[in-house]
Amino acid sequence: AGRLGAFQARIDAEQKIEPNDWMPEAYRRTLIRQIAQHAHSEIVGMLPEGNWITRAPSLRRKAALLAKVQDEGGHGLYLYAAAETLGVARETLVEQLLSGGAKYSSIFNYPTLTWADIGAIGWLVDGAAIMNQIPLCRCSYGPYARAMIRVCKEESFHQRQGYEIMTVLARGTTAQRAMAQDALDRWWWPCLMMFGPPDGESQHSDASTRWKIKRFSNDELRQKFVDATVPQGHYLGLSFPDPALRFDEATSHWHYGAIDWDEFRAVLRGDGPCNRDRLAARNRAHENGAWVREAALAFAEKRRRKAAA
Amino acid sequence: AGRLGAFQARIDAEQKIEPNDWMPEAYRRTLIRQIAQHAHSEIVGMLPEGNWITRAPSLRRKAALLAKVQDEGGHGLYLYAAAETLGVARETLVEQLLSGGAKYSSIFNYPTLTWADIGAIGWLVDGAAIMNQIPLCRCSYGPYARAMIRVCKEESFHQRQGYEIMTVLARGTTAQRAMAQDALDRWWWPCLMMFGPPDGESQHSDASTRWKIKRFSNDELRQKFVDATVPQGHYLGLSFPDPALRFDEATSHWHYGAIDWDEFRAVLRGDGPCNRDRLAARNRAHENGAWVREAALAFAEKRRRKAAA
Amino acid sequence: MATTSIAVVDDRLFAAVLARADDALILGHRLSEWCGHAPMLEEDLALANIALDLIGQARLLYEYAATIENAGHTEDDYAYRRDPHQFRNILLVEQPNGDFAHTIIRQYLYSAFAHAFWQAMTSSADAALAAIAAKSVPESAYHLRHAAEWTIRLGDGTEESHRRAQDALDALFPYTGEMFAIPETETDLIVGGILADPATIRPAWTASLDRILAEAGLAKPQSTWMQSGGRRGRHSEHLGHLLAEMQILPRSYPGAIW
Amino acid sequence: MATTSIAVVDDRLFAAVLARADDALILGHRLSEWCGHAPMLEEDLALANIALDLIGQARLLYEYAATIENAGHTEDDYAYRRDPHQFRNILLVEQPNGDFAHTIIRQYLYSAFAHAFWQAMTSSADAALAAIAAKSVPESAYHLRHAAEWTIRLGDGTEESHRRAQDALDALFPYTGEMFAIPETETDLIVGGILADPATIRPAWTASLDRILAEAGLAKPQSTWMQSGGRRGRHSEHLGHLLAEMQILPRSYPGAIW
Repeated sequence: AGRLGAFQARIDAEQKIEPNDWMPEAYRRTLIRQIAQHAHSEIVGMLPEGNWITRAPSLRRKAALLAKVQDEGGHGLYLYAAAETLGVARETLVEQLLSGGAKYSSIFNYPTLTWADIGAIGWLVDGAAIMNQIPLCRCSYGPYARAMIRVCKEESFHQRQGYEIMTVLARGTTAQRAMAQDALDRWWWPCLMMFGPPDGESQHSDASTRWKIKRFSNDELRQKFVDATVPQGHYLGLSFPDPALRFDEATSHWHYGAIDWDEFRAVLRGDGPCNRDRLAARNRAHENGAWVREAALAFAEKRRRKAAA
Repeated sequence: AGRLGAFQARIDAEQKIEPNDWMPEAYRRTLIRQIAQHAHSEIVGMLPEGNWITRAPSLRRKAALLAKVQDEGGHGLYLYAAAETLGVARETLVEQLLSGGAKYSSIFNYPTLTWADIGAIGWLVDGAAIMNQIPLCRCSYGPYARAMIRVCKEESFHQRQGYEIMTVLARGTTAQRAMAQDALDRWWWPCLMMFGPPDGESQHSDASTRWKIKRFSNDELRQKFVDATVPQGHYLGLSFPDPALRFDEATSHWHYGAIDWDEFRAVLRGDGPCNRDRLAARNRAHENGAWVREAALAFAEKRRRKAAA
Repeated sequence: MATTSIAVVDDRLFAAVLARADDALILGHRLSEWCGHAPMLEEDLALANIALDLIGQARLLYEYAATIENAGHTEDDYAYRRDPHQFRNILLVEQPNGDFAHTIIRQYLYSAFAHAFWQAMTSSADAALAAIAAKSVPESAYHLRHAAEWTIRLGDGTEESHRRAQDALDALFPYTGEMFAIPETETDLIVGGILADPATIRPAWTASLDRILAEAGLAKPQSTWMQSGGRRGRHSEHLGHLLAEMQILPRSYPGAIW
Repeated sequence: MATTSIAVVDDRLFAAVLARADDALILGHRLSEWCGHAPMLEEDLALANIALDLIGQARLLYEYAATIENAGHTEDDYAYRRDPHQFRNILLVEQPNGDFAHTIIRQYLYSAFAHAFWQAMTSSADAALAAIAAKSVPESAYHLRHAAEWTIRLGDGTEESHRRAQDALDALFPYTGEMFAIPETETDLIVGGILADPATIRPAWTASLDRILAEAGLAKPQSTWMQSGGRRGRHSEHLGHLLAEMQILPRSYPGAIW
């Protein structure tokens, strides 16, 4: 109890916990699960956007999209590294992803159907991610907090880039405008779901809050996102697929309609439009690459022996 | 010598040799090689044209091309059947093709680069094939002759279809006209090579002629093809990539320039633009299909046993 | 010119006919991708044959759609000059070929429906559709027989073929719901006897599945969750790639005649 | 509008610059196809990085080509509005990714040339090309190091990786001749000191190959037969498919800004 008290006292004093510090097992487990889920999301998130790299409509957009997807891979890489400081091997985490045992953000189980989806993902999905992630820059666990500072910086660049794509489309031809509206129509509700279940139903929140892993509730973050995003959409002349959406003068918040939590739960349990495709793509890449990883290991071993001899 | 004499007498009397008839081993071997080569050509020939099925520019053309490639597969099938009447298993012949041990027409080692190539293949390649094949309808070996009657009928339909594609292109937009001319430029010389080496250098011809497998020399057939084709090209307003091409009033033949036999030999020994791709595609289809063929065999065996029990 | 795409009218019969044409075209296109690459020559021919039938059905349906629309559009305008979200085919038919088992199971699931559908459609109150149905029935009967035989052969063949067939069935079964769903825009057509009611087709489909899967030794997926969206133009990521290849020439040379 | 393709001027420097831009774009595009599908996350990043460098080089070269041509064309016109036969890239860079060994060997064969080429080009008499070269040298040095290290690793890794690397080398080696061939239209540019003479680059290329293949335990193909045609616009069947996918949006929406 002394160790636990000292641990909580450091957290309350906003001091960072570092890898070699003592920490409760539940804290470690919570962090591993959360960081891994976040890393997996970055990796799986490469697929829907990667789907448009070969069809990007200009060289500038092609380069920017490629760089963005590369950034996401980079985020995955240093998030796995942050998780490893908690004593779990990257291979273990990857295995959990490939076997379907680990979660990743459900948003990536929706398909990218037009070029406007690349804009919408940057604007909305990255926008929502940033809302979730900015508080994590002050997370009590040092390596995670530091990783999130870098991630957030890059994500906010991606978010602006996505909004810029939407701006060009919204001011483009009739077909482009329709493309932008259709993308907003399809991505809006799934993005609201990204913040997780309503506060009453959310698990893990109490301990996460006490440990300063989580600093805002799901509903608080969701409202912040709606308030920030709705004016941006209106500025582009786009409409949101929510007839209940209205500005509430009393609270100064945008009031939004009821979220379809059945859809959320369906996608979460594997019944989204792309769950199977995404996992299949990751597994295929892993299987097709097995001989390469084996070759790299065998080569390193040969060289090690040669150096030792 | 009695059997041989009787055999030759039947051939001289234009009687057909049938599968159960006695025949010299060399006759059998020559026929197997020639029929197999012909069958392989039909099979490999599905690839360059198949390359455009998914990109055919109208539904009518898509259906016609699909039907044409299907016809070629069909020709392959009954030519393999004709070869089997000579006591060689289709599997053996296919193995020879896949291992690179058997020949097929070198023309299919050239790539199809534009839609006009589909027209050019029909007009020129099928046109040349027909020149070669019409005499084979009177070949001394019955099953081969009968197969060729059917093949020729379909090929001449394909040839007209190809010429019609070229006609539409030649009368189309500037870009389409250029496409047609480019296709003729690329296919013309390889098509002249389809008739094989000049008469002086041709192997097998003497015996084949005596056995009435071959009725015209390579150069005779080549000249026939040139004479038939050049006016067709001129009618479309296309030019032939041969500065020496001119009509010889004295002989009433079109005189053509020197053929680059080095290119012919290079493609023949495997160094054409697509030799590796074609064989790789056939091998990939064969390997990917192995489990299907095994399943079909295993199933047939199970049912046979069940029926027997 | 800001786009080479066409816009089409909003008419219920037109939309219903176009949707069936899209089903046939997209599935036919997928099958045509096999040409020259099938596991055996006989299947190169069979798959090409089925592809040809389907493309033929699509052409008849597009032709009839053009008559209804009366806007001067041709079959090629519909096939080559619509964007992915304008296609109304069910998601099942656009799924990639995968291995031969995926192709066969996709074909079986579709043909078991299509055959019963076209049979019912021969008594459509719309004479043009009834005529197309009459032509399609023997074709779909052959498609169904071919796919069902292969389903049994693969299911009851080797361990590997059984595993592949079951994987394909599990992966594709969630796409079968769309065949039986009734878009709001089609209820009147069903009431009017123009379109067959999917509810009357389901018994034949289910009976075929129960019989064929039992003979194949394959387990019918128990999942009740179904994918949908195709009839509303919300497709999988696969359709865009298919159309990019299919449409590249007419998109590059607008107005050219081929 | 009968075509969405552009026509370009016939100018020797323009053609030479365009050809190098096409090399970089097409190879960059091929590498970008790996994104999200590489054998390990580090290679997802590395291949994307190299692809980005190459697309960046292509953009600089297209920009310069546009200046030379002075016809109001942009980098996107060159990339998205030319037909396959208008591309002038060598055949090597359009070959499909195949397995990881094919991608690595293709990259190694190209980068060993490109690095020496850009080094030589830093002293081009054409200031704009010299500047592009100066930017490209450190990039191509990295591409070469990455590909060479993997070539060694695969060649001297497992039996399987050795076999795959040797297969890739045998398949791709006949495409290396085009890097050293001099189109008639380029002789003046070489004499004028604007383009590097491939003959002066070959020793560095050969030396790199001899060293890296020896360390990898791979056998240098003895065949002297070489594929060619890319610089004349006669490509393999692969380029058309690549461009169909790459160009579909600008082809479908001529004139739209993205």
